Amino acid sequence: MAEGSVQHTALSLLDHLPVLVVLIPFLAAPLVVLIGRNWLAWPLAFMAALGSFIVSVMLLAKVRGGEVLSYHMGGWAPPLGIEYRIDTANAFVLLIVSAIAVVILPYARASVRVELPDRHVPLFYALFLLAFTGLLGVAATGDAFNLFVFLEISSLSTYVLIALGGYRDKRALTAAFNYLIMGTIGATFFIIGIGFLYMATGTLNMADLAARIAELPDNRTIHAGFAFIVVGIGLKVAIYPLHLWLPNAYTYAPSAISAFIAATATKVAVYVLMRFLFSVFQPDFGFVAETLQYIVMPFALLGMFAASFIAIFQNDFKKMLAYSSIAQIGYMLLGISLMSETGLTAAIVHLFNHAITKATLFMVVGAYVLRSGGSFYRSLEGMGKTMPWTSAAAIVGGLSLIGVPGTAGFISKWVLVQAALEQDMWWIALLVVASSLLAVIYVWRGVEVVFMKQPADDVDRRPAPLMMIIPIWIMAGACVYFGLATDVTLGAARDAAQGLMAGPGPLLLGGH
Amino acid sequence: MTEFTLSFIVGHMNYWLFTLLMMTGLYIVVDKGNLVKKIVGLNMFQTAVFMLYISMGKVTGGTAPIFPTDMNIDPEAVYSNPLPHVLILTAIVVGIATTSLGLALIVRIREEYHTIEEALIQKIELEKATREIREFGETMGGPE
Amino acid sequence: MRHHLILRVVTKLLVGMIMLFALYVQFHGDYSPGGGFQAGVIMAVAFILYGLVFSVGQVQQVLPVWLVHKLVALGVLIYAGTGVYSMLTGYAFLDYAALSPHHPSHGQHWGILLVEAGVGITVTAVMVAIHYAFVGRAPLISDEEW
Amino acid sequence: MRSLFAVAMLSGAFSLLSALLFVTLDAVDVAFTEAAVGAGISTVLMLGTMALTARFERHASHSPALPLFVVTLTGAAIIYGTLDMPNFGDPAAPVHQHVAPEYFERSPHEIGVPNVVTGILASYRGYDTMGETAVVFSAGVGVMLLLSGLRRRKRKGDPDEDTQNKGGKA
Repeated sequence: MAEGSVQHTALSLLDHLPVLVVLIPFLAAPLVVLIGRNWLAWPLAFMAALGSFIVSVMLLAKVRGGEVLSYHMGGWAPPLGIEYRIDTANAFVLLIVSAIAVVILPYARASVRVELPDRHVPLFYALFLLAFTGLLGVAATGDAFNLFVFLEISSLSTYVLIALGGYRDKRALTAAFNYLIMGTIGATFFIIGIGFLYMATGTLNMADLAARIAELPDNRTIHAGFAFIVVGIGLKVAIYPLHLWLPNAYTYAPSAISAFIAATATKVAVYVLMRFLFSVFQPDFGFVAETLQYIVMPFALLGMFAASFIAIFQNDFKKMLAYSSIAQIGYMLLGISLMSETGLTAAIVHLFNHAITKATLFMVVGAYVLRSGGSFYRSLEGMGKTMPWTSAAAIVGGLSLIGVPGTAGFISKWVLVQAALEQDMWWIALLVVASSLLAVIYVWRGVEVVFMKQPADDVDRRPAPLMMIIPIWIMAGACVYFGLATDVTLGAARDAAQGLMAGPGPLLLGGH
Repeated sequence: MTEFTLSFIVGHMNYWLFTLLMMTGLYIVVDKGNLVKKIVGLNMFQTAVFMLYISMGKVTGGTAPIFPTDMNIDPEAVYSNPLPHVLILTAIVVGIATTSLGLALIVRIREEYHTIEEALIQKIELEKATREIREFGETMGGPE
Repeated sequence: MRHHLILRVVTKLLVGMIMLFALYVQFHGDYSPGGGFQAGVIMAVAFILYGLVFSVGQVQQVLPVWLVHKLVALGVLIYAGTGVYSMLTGYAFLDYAALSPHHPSHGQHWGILLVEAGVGITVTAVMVAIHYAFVGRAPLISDEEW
Repeated sequence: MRSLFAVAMLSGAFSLLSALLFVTLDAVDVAFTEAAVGAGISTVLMLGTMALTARFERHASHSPALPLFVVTLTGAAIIYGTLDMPNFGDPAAPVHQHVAPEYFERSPHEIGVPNVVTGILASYRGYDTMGETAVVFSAGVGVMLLLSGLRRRKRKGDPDEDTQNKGGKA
């Protein structure tokens, strides 16, 4: 430890946890490129993801008691410098993202080997790590502009990762291009919004912003800034009418990438939306409440039904899952728009539950694609017989998607219904149940194809490789486990919701 | 409510002009079918946003935020706000990164589709989708 | 462009000047406008110009593709590595005071120099890599479209 | 404007003009970057893309109603937001009252670098700049991934053909 004449207390490793969670994969990405060896790329990426995961578990354990960690980049106290601010809400999101990455990487190893040429392997993992880093950085940061920078790290790498699906189907390229255009418009809207807030307040730190916005309730610049931030992030979230980039991007991306972004990217965007709605702006502001009530809620409901309907009529398993994702985002937004602690708890717990559910299902489809060459229902006929283990996981994931008791999906819907009933909005509770019935239909279609049909004669009858089945079953197991043992997820989600509802904390100048 | 005095209008004209420029860029992105033009529009949209940022940092009578080299700072000197400059430097870099990626994607799209017109690409994709539905569709009632 | 004698001579003269200017922008960024990013772009322009007028093959003798790939990563690592160093010495991430604990503002100087160097290396390498990637593609364009 | 060549040139000119505007707004660093990037690199890239794709725009025949609606709505929202903005150049604006003055006060003795922009960019907000480097890095890696390997070889049936179809025909 360096002892200087200038007073300075040395930080211990524990103090560095908030930045370490992002830094580990951040460092691993250039290392993978620098080393450039195919066989080393995967172990490095996996170790980095595992490191982040361990750190995020420690972080969550640390902040569960309601403590808020503040880490000052470069030693500069906010609002001058950039701050990482960890409370239960983002510790939980960090945990979701890193856990998904840890499980998906072994799966990716098996699927990338088949889907991509060998010479691309190191760069692929570098980009995967960058996308992962970006998502973690977005979740951890307490600075509005820094959020934009990390959002762009993850977006840019995600565009390329999706375009790599072009080796299987050229439509991945146009899907990536459309996502690039829409994502960049969204990001630009977001900086317009940040610019407006900055103009009205003179600061970029979220906690500082919140304190200053509270003093300016009727400022039209802030109102417009709010609108731009919501629309900009809404494009990333894929709120129903802004979802156009999503179906093709999920469908044509490489299998591991579909699973990863479906489980994490939109979830992190939902978190950002929550952070801005509740921590930067406060719901007791008239304009925030009105936006939630008259804009977000109707579109959430519309999305739940419209996207589910479209999902029913798909012929492609992956596209069906993509549309179902849009519908599920509707549930999260619905929870947010109820503006109550229970509603927010439902949204956060659904973040987690839907992430593991969709990760399971997309990994299952990826395993199917590996053997059948396509994700059309026709080419998946009879997979239940040739790939029994994988298909059993599909059943678990499907049940969780519907929200059958005993699975993770049930918990979030149950809390959501409770939240609606709390406010005597029984019609919303009914709509949630009704849209779950639509989920029954589209999941049943998939199950019917996989189990009720005979496999074609020329089909590859080998089961999926073990490297795929294990991650799939870890996720499927999680769907069941977290459907029965709810204290961890529900507890963390409730703490996170309480933290968010309590509004922004004071500016922490004394932290590290 | 705001009073539209002359000083208000003159003082806000810059924002409105940049808004006009921004919307021109956005219109090109949304309306034009040529992929290269979309990227150009995106650039224009972003550059106009940068102008908006930079213009909010300007102080009347101020100069560029660079101290004299000997660091003898004149306490009377007025400097423009450096923070928007810093943000926009970052944003420009992000912008060029996006542009280069978009152009690389266009090159790949052109190689696969032999066109960079959105309308033609959509036509090709529609044909492909129709072919697929003919081949893979109707799983439900199809022959076993 | 084998026959453009003037172009070739002028390029040979210019490339050195451009590189020199890039270095000036890189290391004078503390005092005047400029810094790692601008310097990186200018440095890359020197290589790109040489490649356009002569041939990519000739540039790649100086700056082979594999080296560019390594440099792309190296710059990021220099930047992040500076931060990691300050963490290891007990300071916050990217706290340049760690580079000179007894005189923090000297540390700041060193730190800024280091990270700007990292930015410069990555930007140069990325721009050159993008140029290589574009040039390495065989045009599929049909004649009637030109 | 059907000729994409002209479009690329004009967009370069646009960048150059905006760089001039940035100079008049005291943002010399930004002007430098915009000139190098907008008028330099991105024009070169655009020309490079055209060499590999097409030089002319084909046809455009669809109703501009929806784009116009979107654009008007967005523009209206921005104009609405500007109504409460301070006048251009107003020294009493919030942006000049909070945070920014502190940089001027503290940076001479904390950083000691004459260019305040560099000081903030590399130190106070150095983490953003690290992120920015990562963005450039990911764009570089992305372009390498997308455009690596000669396409020409593939035409004559090279080993890549296999990987191309490995995933099946979906």
